[in-house]
Amino acid sequence: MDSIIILFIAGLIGLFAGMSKKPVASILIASFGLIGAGLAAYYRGSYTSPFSSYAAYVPTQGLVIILLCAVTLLAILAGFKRYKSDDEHTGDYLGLILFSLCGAILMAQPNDLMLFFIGLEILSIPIYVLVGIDKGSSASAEAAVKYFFTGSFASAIILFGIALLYGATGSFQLVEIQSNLAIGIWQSPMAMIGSLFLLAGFTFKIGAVPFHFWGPDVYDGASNAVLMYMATVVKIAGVYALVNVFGQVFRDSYFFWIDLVSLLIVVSMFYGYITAWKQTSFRRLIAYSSIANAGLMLFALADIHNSNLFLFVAAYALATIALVAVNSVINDDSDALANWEGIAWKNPLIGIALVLALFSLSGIPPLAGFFGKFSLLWSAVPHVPYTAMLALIASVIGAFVYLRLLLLALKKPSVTVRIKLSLEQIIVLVVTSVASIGAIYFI
Amino acid sequence: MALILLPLVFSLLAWFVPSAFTRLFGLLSTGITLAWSMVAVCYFQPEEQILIDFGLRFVRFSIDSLGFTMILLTNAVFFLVFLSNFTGKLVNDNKFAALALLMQFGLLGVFTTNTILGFYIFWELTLLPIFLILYWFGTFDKPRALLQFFLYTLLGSLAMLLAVIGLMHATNQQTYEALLVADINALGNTSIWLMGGFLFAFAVKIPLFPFHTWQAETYTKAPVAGTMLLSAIMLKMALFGLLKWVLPIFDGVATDFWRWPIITLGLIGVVYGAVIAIRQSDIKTLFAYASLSHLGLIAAALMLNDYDTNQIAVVQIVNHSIVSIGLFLAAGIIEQRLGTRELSELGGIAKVAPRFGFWFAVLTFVSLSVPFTAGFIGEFFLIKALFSAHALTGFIASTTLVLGAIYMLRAYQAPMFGPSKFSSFQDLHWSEMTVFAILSIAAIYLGLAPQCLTDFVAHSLTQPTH
Amino acid sequence: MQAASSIGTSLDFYLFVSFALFTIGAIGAMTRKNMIVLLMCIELMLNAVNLMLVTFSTYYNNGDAQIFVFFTMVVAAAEATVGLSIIIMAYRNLKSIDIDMYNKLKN
Amino acid sequence: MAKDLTLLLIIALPLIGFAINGLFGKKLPKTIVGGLATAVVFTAFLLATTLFSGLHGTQIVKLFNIIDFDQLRINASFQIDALSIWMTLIITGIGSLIHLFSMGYMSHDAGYHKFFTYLNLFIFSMLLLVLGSNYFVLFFGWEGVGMCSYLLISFHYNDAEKGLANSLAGRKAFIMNRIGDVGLLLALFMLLGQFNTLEFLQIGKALEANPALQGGAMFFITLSLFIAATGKSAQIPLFTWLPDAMAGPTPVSALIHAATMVTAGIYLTVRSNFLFELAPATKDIILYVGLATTLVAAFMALRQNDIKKVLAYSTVSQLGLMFVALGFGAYTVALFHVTTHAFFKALLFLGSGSVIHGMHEEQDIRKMGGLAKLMPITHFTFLIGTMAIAGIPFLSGFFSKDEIMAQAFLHNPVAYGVLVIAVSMTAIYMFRLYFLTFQGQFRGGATLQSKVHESGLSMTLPLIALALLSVFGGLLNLPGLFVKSTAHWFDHYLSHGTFGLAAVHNAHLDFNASMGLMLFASAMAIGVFIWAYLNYAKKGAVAKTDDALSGWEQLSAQKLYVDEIYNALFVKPLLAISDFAGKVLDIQLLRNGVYALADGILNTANLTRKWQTGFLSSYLFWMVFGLIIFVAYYILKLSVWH
Repeated sequence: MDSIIILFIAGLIGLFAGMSKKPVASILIASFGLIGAGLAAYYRGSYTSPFSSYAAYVPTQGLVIILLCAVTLLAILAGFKRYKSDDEHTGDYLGLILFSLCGAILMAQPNDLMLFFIGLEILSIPIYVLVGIDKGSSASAEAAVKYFFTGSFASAIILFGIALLYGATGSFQLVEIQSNLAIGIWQSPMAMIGSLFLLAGFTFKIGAVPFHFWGPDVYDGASNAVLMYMATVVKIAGVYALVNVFGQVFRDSYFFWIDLVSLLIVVSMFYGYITAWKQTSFRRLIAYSSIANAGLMLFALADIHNSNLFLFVAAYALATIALVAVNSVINDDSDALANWEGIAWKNPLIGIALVLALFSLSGIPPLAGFFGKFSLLWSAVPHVPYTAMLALIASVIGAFVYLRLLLLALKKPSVTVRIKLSLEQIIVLVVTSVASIGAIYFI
Repeated sequence: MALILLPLVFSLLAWFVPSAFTRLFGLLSTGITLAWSMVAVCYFQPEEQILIDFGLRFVRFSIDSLGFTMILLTNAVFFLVFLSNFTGKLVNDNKFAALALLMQFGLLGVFTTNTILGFYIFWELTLLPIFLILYWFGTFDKPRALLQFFLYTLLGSLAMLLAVIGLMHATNQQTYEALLVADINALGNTSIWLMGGFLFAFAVKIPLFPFHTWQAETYTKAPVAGTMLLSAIMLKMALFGLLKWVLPIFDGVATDFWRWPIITLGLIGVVYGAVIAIRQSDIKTLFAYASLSHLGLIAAALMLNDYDTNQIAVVQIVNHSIVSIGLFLAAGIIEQRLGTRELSELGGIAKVAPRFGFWFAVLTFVSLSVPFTAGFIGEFFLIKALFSAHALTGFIASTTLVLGAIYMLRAYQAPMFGPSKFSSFQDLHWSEMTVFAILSIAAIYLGLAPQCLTDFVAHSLTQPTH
Repeated sequence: MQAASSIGTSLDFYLFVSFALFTIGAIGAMTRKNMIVLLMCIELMLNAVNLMLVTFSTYYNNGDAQIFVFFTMVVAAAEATVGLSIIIMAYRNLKSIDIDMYNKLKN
Repeated sequence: MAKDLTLLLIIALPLIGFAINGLFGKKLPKTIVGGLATAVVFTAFLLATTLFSGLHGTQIVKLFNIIDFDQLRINASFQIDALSIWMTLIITGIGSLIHLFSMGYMSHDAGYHKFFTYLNLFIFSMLLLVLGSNYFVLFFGWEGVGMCSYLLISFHYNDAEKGLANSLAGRKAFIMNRIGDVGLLLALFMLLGQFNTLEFLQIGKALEANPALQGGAMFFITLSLFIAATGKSAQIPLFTWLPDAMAGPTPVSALIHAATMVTAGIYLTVRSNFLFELAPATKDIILYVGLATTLVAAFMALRQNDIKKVLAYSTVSQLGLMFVALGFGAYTVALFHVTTHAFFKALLFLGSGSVIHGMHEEQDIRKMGGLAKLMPITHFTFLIGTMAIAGIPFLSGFFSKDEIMAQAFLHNPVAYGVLVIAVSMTAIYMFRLYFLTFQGQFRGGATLQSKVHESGLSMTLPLIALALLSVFGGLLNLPGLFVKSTAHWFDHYLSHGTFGLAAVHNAHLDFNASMGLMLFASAMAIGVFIWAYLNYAKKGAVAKTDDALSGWEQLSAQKLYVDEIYNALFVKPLLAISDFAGKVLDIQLLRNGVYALADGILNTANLTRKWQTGFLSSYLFWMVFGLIIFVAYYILKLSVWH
């Protein structure tokens, strides 16, 4: 709860600080806000919070909040160059991001569908704006339109699902719903279809097949700075919400929906990776890879009792941010993969960060990506062995995609022009690299 | 302990070494590691077992005599690789040094880890550096072949990952000792599937017959050092895994199920590789197929999982490392001096470079497994084991003697004998000569007294129950 | 969860209506090209859900569903504002509010 | 000196020579190199004689064990008995003579020290072969001599015009030997399977213990042993390498391809006599193969014009003769012929070497003639050798051959008939060779004639020594009818000193029969001699040019086209298969198959990305479609459950 408050206040201040046309000031405020929120989440319970009375409504598990804050921090740092470029909007960027982060935290671990829905909307609406924030470009406009309509359509679906569940159980409290379902009501059509509609909504949020369509276009239209936030925080929040809701509420109907989930996993992974192969635009490639990774995240549902999700999402988020950060270093609007040729040679840090990020995404030990994948599969394999098998085959295709990108970046150019990195970019790349190796700690 | 971490430290240092000193650095670092391990082995009782524990959850180390053998082999191989490329420009690149040393670390991990997951992690860890080495220093015109190599092996290792997870779930154990005593046969068909996962990974790595398609192309286009690393030590990971982990653990239902399929594939590889090698025009490709043939034999014999045969198999493993370093070094020398590997364009080198001619000849005979060389002992007993398993398998395996003679003699005579096609051929550099000498001595020593090695490793090989 | 008799057997009727509205909204969203109409369709879907919620809340006669409805309305309003502004921005760029004009980003 | 020490010294000496020459040969002066090489072998010979004199019974000398498993133990150990010592004597004795000869012969060669290094290595391996007390050590030597023979055949590999041919000949020899080795390998495996040991004595004892072991197993074992023998001893079907092996320097041909290595097959058979005795079927096979070989080779020799080729084919033919004897189970007889053959064939080869040396590397007899006056010693010794092999009475060849004929006469009249033909052919081509080379007019042209000279002492001495041996070699095993006391000394020596041979008793003919055979044989030999004299010396007939040949002559000159047939049957198909497997199967099918699979998977991207149409309405439609799928799934589940 405190984290949310801190973030909200920081967001407000940032919003107004933005008017002073001093980007550095607002980024500092935002950063402090994020760090503060993280600390608050970390020391939660060790001090008496003024808002402790609300804690019952917003039970926030520290780790996820810290992850969300950290990822957001990296995202805004990496995107700072972009914010600076039009300084009358810096404040808006940061403010909106922080606000939507509040929503993310709110929705990540709901215990009440009502709050969950509100969190969802708080998360989404600012992003609609962020996607369309540069008013000049038609791509941005199109992305915003598509995201907005599909998004609100999805929230209508979720809402419908919530309503059905309410109809079946007569409550929005997850605990009550669960206890009601536990006595067999989950077999009533309303509950079942309701759960499925809810699942559909989540699938949309994390962008897995068949509700993935917004992904590529929106990622493509949005700017790198926004993409970094969108591709990571939204997914993390969504998948955590999904795991918590299904883990708590629908664990009795596990055998009812698990097959569907496996289906979604397999289809998403194959579709995502295969389609990524033919992409010529970097952001679209990231989009499709994120579809596949969304499929992988769904493995968290296979074992509802202990879903080792954290490592995987963290690894995924860090690697993605590293990649997009590098892409924003290249910084041209055509966003063609061709620009990646030989980029690793233009700056050793970029090279190292890329190698680590891409190998991590393809799940090669001893990098974070491997341990994430391993811990996911570790709990999943006993329940859905064949899905796991197919997923691994798919991830070979994925490795194909990432390695192609890597080879492109490693190709030795005839003439190398050094790229200068700004401070915050260096920070981001260093942090991501160190983190992807540091995962060894979890062995 | 530092034995294992040493290469890692060196590989990190290597990034900061100025390229003028890189070659010396590489030589020194590998030399130090080798010396250290040699000293260590002197203080090492074959029957003892050193346990090393960092308090990590999934990775622990334990060095037994087999592990020590492989450590020595690894360090020796890396030292020789650096030494043999001393004149090449490759070792002047500190990227290469760093990656190679990192790979050495990974290999040492594979050979010493005590947990099944650790085995997998280090197994994969070696893949990363070799991939970069091949990409940066190889002559892959289009990334396709390289990707094929990488993804083929990746597919294999992912199958292994699945098997590892399955195994850990099925037995609730992860350490070697615990897995040994765990009752795998109770799992029935599951155990067959699990072993299948491992075997697939190994079959790609060794490689066995239908999964070898990456080999020839990769070997041919890789830099000589890379080829040496691949064939001399990296493929041995698979044989080691078979010998140390899979066969003892899955001894019983699963092994009985897979025995004949694998032996069949191995023998197909033996004949197939040899037959193809006969007509190869590129000397490196030829050696690649030869290696396919040799390793098929070892794999097939290992599947018998017979106590004595396993000991001999270790001899043959070492021997194959010796041979492959030597032969690929020879190929590399020819390529470096003359810029071509086509047998048809070569000839009469022995006349202008007598020393090279002599040492190449020695290595050729070692690989022909003539008497007084390790290969003679190895092949004799491996084929004997296959023969006693079934007369036909023994017969098929023994054809490698004839076929081997055909392609090896061609590979030697075509470039070395006949009218000289080249006016000048710079004879061996001292470093290359040292390498050849070391290799030959090792091969002959093992050929005369294999007992010392077999006795040494015998302690860590488990007597099969059946 | 005791069933209140006030609404009784006609529960199915209300539910049917809201299902129908939801479906109509969905179909409209799929078929219509005009963004404004699209927005209205989605609002229609939301309101269908609202109707359903209210129905259930009277069925279980507890109030939190009705509170939820208020929240939904607020959300719907917020979405509408954002949506309309986005539409205007889009119109500035492409001089059209026919969504089929917006297919530059694909494959 | 203790026996075992002596034995080890015998084996070690050549090795030492090899080591020294190999390491420092390049620095040392030639005389020292050659002298050392010769000295070590000769010393070994002397040591061997001491062993020979003090020989009684069988003694095993164990050095160390190569492999020591709980099931299986294999030692590097050696065996002193009549057979092994006798072979040692031949090897070292003739070996030292040939070393001596080489000192002169190779004096102008660049690879002088290398040559002697290889030669010593060969002696070492050969000693291992004959002295080993088990099949494993024997196999060591067996492979070793094969390697040395390869090295020495392709000795002049960088010769300008013949270099490639030489190396190819070496390769052919090595590969064909390897085929035989596979046979030996399999035999060893089967023996291990049967007896779980490779020691000659233990196997023999085991067989004595239960003779029940004979039958199928024995047949296969002995058969594979015989296959090995055909490889080394150049019998049908693996004999074609020996003529090509003449590409090597002449002393090599004398030492390896006449006197010692090629008789390894006979040694192997004699050594395993106790096995062969249990497999009559194999013995018959040996008999017929031997007959065929001796006949075919003799026929091929008739119209060869290369002096060394003639001798090569005659060697093959003589080896065939020995195998005939083995086929009859007359092991001692065969070994007797091995001995005498070693004498006179070494003599002939060295003689031809001397001729070639004198003729400045000219080998074609059509360019020779009338050398008798130019190189008298060579001529005289060569004549003796010719007479010995042709079976002129009271020379060594006469007796040894006669023994074999007698065996044939006893057991198998048909075989006897064939042998008569073969032997007469031998006489014919040998005398043809002799007369064309040494009598008549010199056909090499005046310039060459002026340069022809008699060889130096180091070359003539061995010739003389060998000549003496081939004259008196027959005394070793005189038939019973001359002097009763020393009659069949060699038979007794061997059969009492070698395991298993005592059991094998080979019958002797009665007085009249043997007398008749001898008279017939000698008459035949002399008749041939006279015919050849009249034909070549008096009429001065010369060898026709190749195109003038016709009918059978063509066949003989072209070696019955065996090489061509083998080419068509084995070599070409193998290469074709290799090409097919390499190009089509491996690359087209497997590798490109993998690529095609990968591409197939990845190219589906072209389809899947079409799904992303870019139209919002389609996206919404697919979302609804997804919902419908979900609902359908729900219905499906229900139907599954109920």
